[in-house]
Amino acid sequence: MRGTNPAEGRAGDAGNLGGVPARDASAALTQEVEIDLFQGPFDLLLTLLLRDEVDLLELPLADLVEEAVTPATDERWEIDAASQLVLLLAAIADLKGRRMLGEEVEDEPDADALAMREALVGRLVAYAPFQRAALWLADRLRAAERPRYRRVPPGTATPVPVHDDPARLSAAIDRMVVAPPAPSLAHMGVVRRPLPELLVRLRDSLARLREVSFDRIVADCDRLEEALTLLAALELVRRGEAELRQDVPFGDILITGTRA
Amino acid sequence: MNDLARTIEALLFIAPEPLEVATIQDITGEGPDGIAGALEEVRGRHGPDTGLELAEVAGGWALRTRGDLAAACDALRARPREDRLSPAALETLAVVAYLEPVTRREIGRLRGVDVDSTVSSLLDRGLIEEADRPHAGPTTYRTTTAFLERFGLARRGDLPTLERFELTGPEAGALRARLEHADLIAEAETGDA
Amino acid sequence: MNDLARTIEALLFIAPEPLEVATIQDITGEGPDGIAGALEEVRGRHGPDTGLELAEVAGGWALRTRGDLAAACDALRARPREDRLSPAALETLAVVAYLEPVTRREIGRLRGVDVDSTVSSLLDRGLIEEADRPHAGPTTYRTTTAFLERFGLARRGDLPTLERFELTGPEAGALRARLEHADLIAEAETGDA
Repeated sequence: MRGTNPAEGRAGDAGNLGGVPARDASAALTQEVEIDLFQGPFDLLLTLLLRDEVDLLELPLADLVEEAVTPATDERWEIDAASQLVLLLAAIADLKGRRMLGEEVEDEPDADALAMREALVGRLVAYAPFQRAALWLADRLRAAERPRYRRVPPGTATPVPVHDDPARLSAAIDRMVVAPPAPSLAHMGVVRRPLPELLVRLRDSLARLREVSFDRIVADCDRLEEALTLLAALELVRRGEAELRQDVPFGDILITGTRA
Repeated sequence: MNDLARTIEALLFIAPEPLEVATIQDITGEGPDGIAGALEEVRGRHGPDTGLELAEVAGGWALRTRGDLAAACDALRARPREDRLSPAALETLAVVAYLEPVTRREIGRLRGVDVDSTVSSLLDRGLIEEADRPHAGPTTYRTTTAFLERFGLARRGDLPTLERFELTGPEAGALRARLEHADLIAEAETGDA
Repeated sequence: MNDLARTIEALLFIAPEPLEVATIQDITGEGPDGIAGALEEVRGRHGPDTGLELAEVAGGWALRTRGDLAAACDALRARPREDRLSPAALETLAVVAYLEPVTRREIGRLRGVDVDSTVSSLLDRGLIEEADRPHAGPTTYRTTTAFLERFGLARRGDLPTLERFELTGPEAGALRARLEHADLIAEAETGDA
């Protein structure tokens, strides 16, 4: 154990087994921990976590557990202290788990929600000029609706046939039917697609269809690709771009885009 | 000019035919004397040194261009009316010309977009028309005589050959199949159906 | 008025749509400078105390009645039915007008909603149209001459700069604050989700 236990001397007799000083319940809370994100007593870490001053999602849970439960060579576990510590760690794990699943745990929005809000602000700020331009257009429309134009009565203008070049017709239809490129065989033999590519593919599908069946998109994938596609879908959920729905256990997963 | 004269001038300007004093009375609520005075004012504003004149024609009053400017007016009228075909209209017209008779749906599938407004505008301009329906299927469209005139074509189907397909007019069925195939591929590729 | 100005006035009077300077050049054989001067003369003759005005609309010049006389004009000639544009339609038009040529997807991304039906209705009304397709890319849209006419714009791009409409720092701040507020309310409402 790298941390020192300032409460060591206060250890009670109740759990004192075999003459080695044991840690009591309060000792578990004041125990120093040293992990990437934080260095200090365990109870301070808890307070910071609850106030969201330390990002729970960033918290290396495994490191924390290791730090907290690896006993110093000269210490034995006092049963109450140990169970309280386990309870605390379990609570933190539960909290983190729920955060990762996007559940609201407290009133404070999590980092993802804040990022989404910031993105929304950005979008609204970018769009605001067009909304104002629309108001300007509406004003303009009201003003322009007033004057009246003279319409030459039919028959006064001699109809003159317009001449057009028939080559424009063939050019027009030609434009529509650009010969499709020869099918590419580049993907043959490539076993897996990189995650970014799957992300792009999934996004494109969502932009087109709003709702995509997972079974359908992985229909021609091997297991590895299927797993990667699921990861890509989860990544989109994490970024707030999609939602997953599975109506029946082990049934098809429907991926719905959350962006219009 | 007073407001009555201004109003009468505006009415004369937009009237499709000579304007009767009774009509002016109805609209302005003014008596014949007031109207006569206002008409004099309008006449005064459009004197021989201007391009217009007020004339009493067929029991009514009309603003018209002055006689000495007839040549320029005729030159404007003799000009082909500006009737630019938008790219969308041209593509739609091309589809109808090569594949007629063709339904809206078929045109839409080929163009990959909704074509209702384009088809309507081509119908309005008289470049396409509804073809006879043999049985109660969906409406099909074909090009009109006005279309043939406009493009200087001798008869229906007398269209430029499509180099890309090495096809001539009568083989439109094969072309149709290939077009639809190309369309589906394009759809799958761009994902912008 | 000199003969050129008189001729141009007569042409403006009979033209069925805004008259382009190029057309006037063709007919009169006059250069752009002379035509610009003559147009000024025509404009001067139809001042605010008359029933008419000269306006630059949709890339051309048009004589038209003054706005304050609209009621009398409508009493004479039934107006085409009112065609109200929804805020969504106006915003979409604004996006197209400023960014043309622009794809549906780009419009949708900016507006943050699906724009298919709005775009279709603007197409149907002839206010936007498909722009030329570069080559098998997605369809892009641009505003039409009808749009310019309807909004009384002299030409494409005759719009205030978009910068003029941008939010100021404090306005963007207020927007952010409103959104945070809305966020908290939504959270309070959903409760212990």
